[in-house]
Amino acid sequence: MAWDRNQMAARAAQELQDGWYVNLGIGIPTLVANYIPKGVEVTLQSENGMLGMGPFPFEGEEDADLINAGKQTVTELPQTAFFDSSQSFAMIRGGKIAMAILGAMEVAENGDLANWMIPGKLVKGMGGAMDLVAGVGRVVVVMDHTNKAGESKVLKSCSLPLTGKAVVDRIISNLGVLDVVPGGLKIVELADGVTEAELRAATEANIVN
Amino acid sequence: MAWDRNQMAARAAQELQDGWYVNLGIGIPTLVANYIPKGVEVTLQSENGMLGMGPFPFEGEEDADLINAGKQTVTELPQTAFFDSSQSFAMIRGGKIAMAILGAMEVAENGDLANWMIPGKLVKGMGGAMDLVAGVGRVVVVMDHTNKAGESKVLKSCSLPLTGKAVVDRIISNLGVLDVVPGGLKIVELADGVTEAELRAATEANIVN
Amino acid sequence: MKKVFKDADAALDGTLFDGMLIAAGGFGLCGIPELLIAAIKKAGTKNLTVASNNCGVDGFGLGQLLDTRQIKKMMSSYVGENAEFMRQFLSKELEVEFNPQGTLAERMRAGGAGIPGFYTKTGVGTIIAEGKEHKDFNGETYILERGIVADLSIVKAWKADPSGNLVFRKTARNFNPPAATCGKICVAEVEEIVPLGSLDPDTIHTPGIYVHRIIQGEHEKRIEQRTTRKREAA
Amino acid sequence: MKKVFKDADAALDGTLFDGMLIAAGGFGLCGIPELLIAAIKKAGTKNLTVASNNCGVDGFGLGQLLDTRQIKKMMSSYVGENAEFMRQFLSKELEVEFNPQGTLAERMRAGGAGIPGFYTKTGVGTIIAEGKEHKDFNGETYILERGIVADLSIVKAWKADPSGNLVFRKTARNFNPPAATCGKICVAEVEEIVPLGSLDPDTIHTPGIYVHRIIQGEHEKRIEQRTTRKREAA
Repeated sequence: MAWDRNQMAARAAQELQDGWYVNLGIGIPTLVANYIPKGVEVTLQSENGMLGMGPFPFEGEEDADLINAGKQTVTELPQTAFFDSSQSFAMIRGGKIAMAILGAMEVAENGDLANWMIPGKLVKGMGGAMDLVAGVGRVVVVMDHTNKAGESKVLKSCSLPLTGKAVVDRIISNLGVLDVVPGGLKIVELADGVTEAELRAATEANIVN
Repeated sequence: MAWDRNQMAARAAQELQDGWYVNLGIGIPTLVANYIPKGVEVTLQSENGMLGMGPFPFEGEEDADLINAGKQTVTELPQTAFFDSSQSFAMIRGGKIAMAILGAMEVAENGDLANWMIPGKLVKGMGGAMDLVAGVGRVVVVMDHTNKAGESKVLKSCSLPLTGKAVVDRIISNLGVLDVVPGGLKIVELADGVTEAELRAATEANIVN
Repeated sequence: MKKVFKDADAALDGTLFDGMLIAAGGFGLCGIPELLIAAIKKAGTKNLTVASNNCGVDGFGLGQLLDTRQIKKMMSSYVGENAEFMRQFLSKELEVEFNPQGTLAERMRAGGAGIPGFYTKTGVGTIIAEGKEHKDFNGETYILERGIVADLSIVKAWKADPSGNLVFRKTARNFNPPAATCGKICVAEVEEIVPLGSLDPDTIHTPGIYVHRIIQGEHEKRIEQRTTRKREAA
Repeated sequence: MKKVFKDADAALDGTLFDGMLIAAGGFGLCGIPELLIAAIKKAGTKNLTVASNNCGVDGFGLGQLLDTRQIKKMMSSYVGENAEFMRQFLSKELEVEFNPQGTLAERMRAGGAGIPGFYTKTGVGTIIAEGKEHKDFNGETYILERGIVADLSIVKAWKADPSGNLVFRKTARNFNPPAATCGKICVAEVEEIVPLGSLDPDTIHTPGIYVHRIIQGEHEKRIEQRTTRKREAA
């Protein structure tokens, strides 16, 4: 037993606080928008140049001029504002976004994050990920705890090229929730039906008490 | 005989070319707008955040939200665009303004310009003058050739704190027009009724042939 | 997420402390946050450093905070439309850091954009460059200027919606957008708060993310230099 | 001062040369200068370096200039929605300089704003920082990034007036305004040229000073990821 994609997204949504401006990455982080708690008002930023991102359009109402950072058609909301990409990253770099929720290939116990390239494989680029992890107030990573080979993705140090150094604050994986603290990671929560032993066994990084 | 303020402004207006974006300083440079040649379309920039500055408003039509860099009420034109001050100086610093026409206290033969402070006297600040002389394509100075004591303001080197180093391209004074060239100043034109000897006598800077 | 406050005193509550750095929008008396300045006067906060292009006039705008001796230092490009300013400046009671106007605007924009320093040609070879790092790019010399991050930004806009999106009017925009970005907290005063959804999202000058508190109020909007022309007879 | 040209070929006439640096607006296929890209293909200009967030798709947008091998180097943040791109990239026929997206946008803005270099935290401790100057500000480390000045900017806007003032629509704004500022010459293609005076001067995104030539044309405006939701039954 462990959390599935939707449960991870739902758990990540608990991180959100009322009034926050938030950037959600591609993949599981996108699903977080479906689980924003009642009474919590969150404004989603899309780094191509939009605050107040709404849901996908109804069929037939797609607008080629209205897309998100994943290039998907979206809609606007009553509070929406559009701006150019230099302004968009000015607010990201300037610390105006309270939180980014992102996927990861690897996270290290010191908060290093790798999520953009695998040497020798197809490199498509970092997009806005390096700017986000360098600039936003809090970085939460949502990912599977292990790769398809069963190897830990929560490491003593990343083997892949970094997206950012010491940037991750919290990891939400299928096995539970861990915080980056001095000396390593601290278990905050175990996923449903996961034991601490299981989580520790799947984690290469140092876990502190 | 020499040029008066309006004749200097009219001569400075001859510097303007069709399609140019231009910034006019306070004083005589402001008068240049009255002498723009027919068929020459020039767009005036006001560094507080306006392109396409129009004339003063009719009495009773002043708008507190519509002023120029001299804090005078002005009007807009059909091509007017407003922007913020960081954008305004981005275009100045970025070399998008073809020419600035400015007043001066002193100009040196290497193009140094002093027009913002007299040590020991009231210092009000440089406003946008340093940005303009550093950024615009061409700097034309319009000023009296000598001060009230009859001393030359066109010097070997400036005695006053500089606004910009080696920034002036052309001087239009009551006595004539001089260009900053390698080695000193070159006489381009004499004002009506002014002899070259008179101009030379009023000029401390080296004049080259 | 309640950004709308009932008045300037309420909107500034908890944001003020002695010795703080405040960035203020406005150019001359155009687009200045009149109501917030008056409320800071009332609050009596002392030893302020104020980054603002100008410092108001006697008894209006930031000039009011000179009368009460609340300002320790100005970061400005042009000052002294103001007898009390000049008295304090000449007697060295008031410290002034002169910044070229574009450098000041860019320093605010940079501070808000997470840029701690940038290079500019402005001021090279002048007293402004003294003590600053010089660096050559492509054979030309530039100086390093620093981003400004203020404890508080106070700005004045034309309209806001309740989410803090701001729209400015004509040249009253001036320093307000860069100032809004560089404050850890930004309070905006506006002429009208309009319902959510009534601003065109393509025409918002300052997105709500920058604006933490908003008030609506009456503005005097004093004109500093009333210049006019005569209508030609018909 | 005639800025309006009859078509893309005419608007680019005299601006193109082999080995030049072109800055292009657009994000994905949204807000890309379709017509100008097609005209550059037709012109056959070679050895181009193109600064653009992405590189189109096979046969559309900048992807067209890959088919003809006109591009030598891309400066981008995200590429490879495009089989031909990947083929050329992997075979080292095409050079790619990866830039973090915000760094790329800011480099364009800086180049247009007379700022040859600025410091950013983005990329510190990653391969992006290798070989770049590092500098500490207030105890944190930043890297120096350079402004981009392009030989030519190509952008796509929604509306223009004949003086070159541009208005963009929704997220099609993206990289277009910073790209417009960083070109020595900027050519804009728009959906509609409106009469002078019909744009509200408070709502202009790119003032005409940045824009040297304009064309009006039909745009395909292809959608890259058509995502929708179903209407709930009433």
